[in-house]
Amino acid sequence: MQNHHLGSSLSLFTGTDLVCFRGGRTVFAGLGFALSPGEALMLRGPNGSGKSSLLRLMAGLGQPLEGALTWSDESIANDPEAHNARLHYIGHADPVKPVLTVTENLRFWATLRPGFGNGEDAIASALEKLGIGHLADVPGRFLSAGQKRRVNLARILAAPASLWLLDEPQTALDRAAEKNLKDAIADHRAGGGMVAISSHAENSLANARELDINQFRADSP
Amino acid sequence: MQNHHLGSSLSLFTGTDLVCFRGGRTVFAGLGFALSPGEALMLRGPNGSGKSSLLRLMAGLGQPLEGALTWSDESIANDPEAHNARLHYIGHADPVKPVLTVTENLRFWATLRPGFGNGEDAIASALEKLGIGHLADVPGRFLSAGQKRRVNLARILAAPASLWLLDEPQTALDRAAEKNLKDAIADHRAGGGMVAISSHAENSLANARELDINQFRADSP
Amino acid sequence: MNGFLAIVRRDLRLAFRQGLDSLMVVAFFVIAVVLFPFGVGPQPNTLARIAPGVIWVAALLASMLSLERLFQTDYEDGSLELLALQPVALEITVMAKVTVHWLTTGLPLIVAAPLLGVLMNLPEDGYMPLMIALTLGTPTLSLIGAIGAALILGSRRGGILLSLLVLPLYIPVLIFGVSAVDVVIGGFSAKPQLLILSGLLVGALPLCPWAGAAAVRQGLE
Amino acid sequence: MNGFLAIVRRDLRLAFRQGLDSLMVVAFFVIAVVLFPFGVGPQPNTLARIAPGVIWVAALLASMLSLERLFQTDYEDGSLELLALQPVALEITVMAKVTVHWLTTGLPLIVAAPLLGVLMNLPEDGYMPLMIALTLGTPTLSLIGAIGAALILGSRRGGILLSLLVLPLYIPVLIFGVSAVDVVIGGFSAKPQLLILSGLLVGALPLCPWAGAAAVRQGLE
Amino acid sequence: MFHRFANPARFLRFAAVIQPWIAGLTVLLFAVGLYLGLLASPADYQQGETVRMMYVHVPSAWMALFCYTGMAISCGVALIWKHPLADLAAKATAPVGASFTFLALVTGSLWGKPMWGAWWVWDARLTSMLVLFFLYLGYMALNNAFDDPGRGSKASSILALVGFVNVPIIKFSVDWWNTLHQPASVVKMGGPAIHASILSPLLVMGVAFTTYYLWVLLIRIRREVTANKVRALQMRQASRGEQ
Ligand code: HEM
Ligand SMILES: Nc1ncnc2c1ncn2[C@@H]1O[C@H](COP(=O)(O)OP(=O)(O)OP(=O)(O)O)[C@@H](O)[C@H]1O
Ligand SMILES: Nc1ncnc2c1ncn2[C@@H]1O[C@H](COP(=O)(O)OP(=O)(O)OP(=O)(O)O)[C@@H](O)[C@H]1O
Ligand SMILES: [Mg+2]
Ligand SMILES: [Mg+2]
Repeated sequence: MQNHHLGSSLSLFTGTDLVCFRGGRTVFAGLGFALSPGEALMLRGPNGSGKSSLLRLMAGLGQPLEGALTWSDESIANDPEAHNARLHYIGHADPVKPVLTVTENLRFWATLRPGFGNGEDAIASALEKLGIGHLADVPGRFLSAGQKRRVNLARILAAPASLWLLDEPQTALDRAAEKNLKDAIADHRAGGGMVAISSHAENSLANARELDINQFRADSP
Repeated sequence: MQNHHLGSSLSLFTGTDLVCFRGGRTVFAGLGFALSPGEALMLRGPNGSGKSSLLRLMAGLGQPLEGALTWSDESIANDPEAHNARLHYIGHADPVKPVLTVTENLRFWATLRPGFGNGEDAIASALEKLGIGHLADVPGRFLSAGQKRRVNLARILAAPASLWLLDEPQTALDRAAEKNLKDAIADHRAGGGMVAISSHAENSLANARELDINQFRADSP
Repeated sequence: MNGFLAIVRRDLRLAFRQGLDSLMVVAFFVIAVVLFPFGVGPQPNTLARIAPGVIWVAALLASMLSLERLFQTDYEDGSLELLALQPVALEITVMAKVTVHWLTTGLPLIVAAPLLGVLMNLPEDGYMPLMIALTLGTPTLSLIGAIGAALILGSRRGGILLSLLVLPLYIPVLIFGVSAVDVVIGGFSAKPQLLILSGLLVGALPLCPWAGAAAVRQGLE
Repeated sequence: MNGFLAIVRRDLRLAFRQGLDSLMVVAFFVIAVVLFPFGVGPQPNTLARIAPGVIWVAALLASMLSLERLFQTDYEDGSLELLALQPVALEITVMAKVTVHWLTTGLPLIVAAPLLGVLMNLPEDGYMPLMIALTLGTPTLSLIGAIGAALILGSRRGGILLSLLVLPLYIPVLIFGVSAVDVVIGGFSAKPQLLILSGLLVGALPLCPWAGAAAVRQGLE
Repeated sequence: MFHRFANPARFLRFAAVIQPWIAGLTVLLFAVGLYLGLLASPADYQQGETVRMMYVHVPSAWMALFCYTGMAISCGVALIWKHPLADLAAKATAPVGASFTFLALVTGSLWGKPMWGAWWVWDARLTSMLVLFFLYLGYMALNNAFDDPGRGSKASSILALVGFVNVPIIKFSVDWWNTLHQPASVVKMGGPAIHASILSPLLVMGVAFTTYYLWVLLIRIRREVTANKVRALQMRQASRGEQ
């Protein structure tokens, strides 16, 4: 049970002995992970096991009841804004404003990131990479579920960040888009980026570490 | 293009020459389908092609711009309540009230159906079939995304209806629950039921007819 | 009738489980009335002069504010879509929801009104006609409000849009409701005013569920 | 500062694209004030007597009603979560939203107030202090309201709960706002009242974004 | 020391022991206080028998303020140190405090009719007391407004802290604005300024109200702890059988 999966001390982003308390119950306890540049972590577990909850802790949305999350050996809670600057998060919802065009939506999020400047090209190429270049000037309200998801994914391609936290990112995607996503993740890792991803899909990413959250259930019989 | 897929005139539920207009554009045109007892129709197509829109038309939520939907050769718009009595619809959302227990949630929906009477057994066995018998007395607010989806699926097992319209029903389900769903569909078809289902998954149902909506794009280049 | 009772029972159960719903409406009613002495100054005779008007305006606002959620929560979690797909006429569903709204807000307002009369120095003769007028007027408010609540479904703005739709339609009830109290305080009979209030109610009773159902239907398309 | 401006620019653009937002607030303001002559009767001197109070109460209600959506839409579509995960302090984000709220509702209310003064027979001396008091008071309303709007995120009830939280805290602004007008009409100087209103604003300016950010943070957990 | 009773189980044991004692004490104090107040003390030469309203009004007004202060402190502790009992204490205090506030308002206005000739006047003390009542209601409504009870207690804690600005306003309203209401004569700088024959029943009633509050608090916390256990059971049920 107290299987910490501690990586080498070279790991950049680590969690130790995490306890997650949510909705009045302990979801998991004693959970640990470690991520180094270029690595991917796949979160596995049945419905309600706490995949989404773990990703939110990693993002700093909420604090663990116990345990520590560190980046280069410093707690991420010490400087939340610095942590924010180095991560991208994809949750269950797709924040696409219906009255803004796809480009306007992306531009807003990109201008909040450090070192974005005037990267119109970055936006256009992110859209191309996800196969929605033709939607650039379409207002968000005309998009279907899968198209919105693609816009949300384009957001994280438009401005760089070293840690990607993806919660079931392939939801609503068709097969072409799923392929695009896989390619983008591979590119990101090749450039030294890190990914933590939750998924129910059978197939995995290449060379990904797997973390079965069910092992850390607090109330397992 | 004007490929109507018209089934035999014995088909119970048919659509002919359907045109769907949504969000200011024609999503598909000239679409037709036919379903006979025991049959399944898989809707295929990339994101934004109109799978959800077609299922909503089949349910009677909205009218097609042109074309006819008929049940035993009578238009479904003639008697919407009769149409409602013979269908079950699963959309993107899971209507589970947080303050009611799972059984209370299901019982409410079941009492609105004709011929339900006092089918407490039907509810219990529906829960069992989806592997959530242990949740019967748990309030909805304690459920995770996947558990809510299972409750929603149990709803359509608790009171019979001959036509199931399922919009990406496997969303958020883990593999065990996906298996339960497949079994339930097979049972339903064996009893003479019909299913129309949209899905991005690669594998299909046994002996299902496939309908590629992308063929009917109105603005295809 | 069966469907009507099932929906009424469910909605009442929801209201009681969520607790305090009616209490909150009454609290708003009291706060809104109490704001006036702050605004107008505490001279007892000014207060007495405007008491019936202020109490009625506060009742209007309280009823309106609570209307916003009449269909909203069911709309958001997909229940409303599903209710429209049951073999129960949508008019009946709307009527059931209006009934529950009146039971959980109109009735408590009537009970709380005498207390506010004390706070506002209402002359003694005024209590009786105030109560009768509220009893006849508040159901009309719930009925009219249901149309507004259905019209705003899916719009990006809630309360404020609703108020624009509904308040102008409330004005007749306000005028005759206040005048019923004023004439009795002035020493006359309020019979004509109360007859008109009854007339408004009888007129709204068949019209509003019908219009409300039409509005819900277009909101779901 | 960069982040602040980017958010202000986006929210203003959203407000203008969605159109009519400010117009609706003004319309509510007018309707709420107009209800009173119906309720109280049109005698000019009664109206003049209660004019400042009624105008202020209507301004409070208009500001409160529009507050409900301050964070709500961003919360629902996941934007708020994402805003909290940007390298911009959440206090700044809250301050930006409050600024836009004031620009789109407080400012139009101030512009519309003289018109309502005419409708309500406000004595001529009252216009000047009314405008100044509104200018000092409405930003405080937006600031205080932001806390309430953040606290109700994810709750089962919207407007009515918000009103219960926020209206009691609005009372000081109301008291001194009205009294500023009344004393000038009575022939005295409104300096003390206006000083207190400024004091409230200066106190709220640092406190409210901070408390609002804390409330948003716990709402996202 | 601080964490000695943090463990709900230990707290329950402790509460079970002292609850009967507190109950007995409360009954005793009320008996003495009411005897002194209603029978043994003189009527006021100005106000006559109506002065006896004071023995209910003043302690309940004190308790209204005391409960809110206690609630705000608990909320602060709950937010900063995430102390589970602090949350329960705040939640259990709110309805009690609201009832005391309501009692103070009702007895005050019953007293006001003979004294000021009106049930209700809009002066600073009465008004800010009414605002306090609304704050209690707001706290309870917010606490209840969420599907997830943890969310409710956090949100309402923030509200309770923001609303605390009202407490000093109530306390000092009589000094800052000239109002109809009596200025402080018991709890003030330089000692009490009223006669002992009135003061002693008043103080006994004050203590009686306080022990009554503690009694109710214990009952409510115990019930809340039990409810949490039930909830945890349901929760465990929700996550069972998913291996
Ligand atoms: C609804 C109306 C009233 C309200 C809301 C109210 C409120 C309060 C409050 C909050 C206190 C506690 C103040 C503190 O702890 O410093 C208090 C104390 C007191 N009230 Fe009232 N009051 C009301 C009516 C009256 C009336 C009509 C009288 C009698 C003329 C009265 C006499 C007193 C006295 C003698 C005290 C004790 C003051 C002291 O020694 O500290 N009150 N009241
Ligand atoms: N919004 C919420 N409020 C309170 N508790 C929640 C909430 N969401 C989830 N929980 C609790 O946390 C547990 C873990 O939920 P989480 O969403 O992290 O699971 P998951 O592994 O992502 O499941 P799924 O595969 O269904 O998405 C749930 O079992 C539930 O008890
Ligand atoms: N709520 C809506 N309002 C207006 N137009 C819409 C709405 N939803 C979808 N559309 C339009 O209808 C088209 C078809 O959307 P639909 O949701 O039916 O696609 P889908 O095949 O279900 O896609 P997905 O695989 O992404 O779920 C979209 O391309 C869009 O233009
Ligand atoms: Mg999840
Ligand atoms: Mg779809």
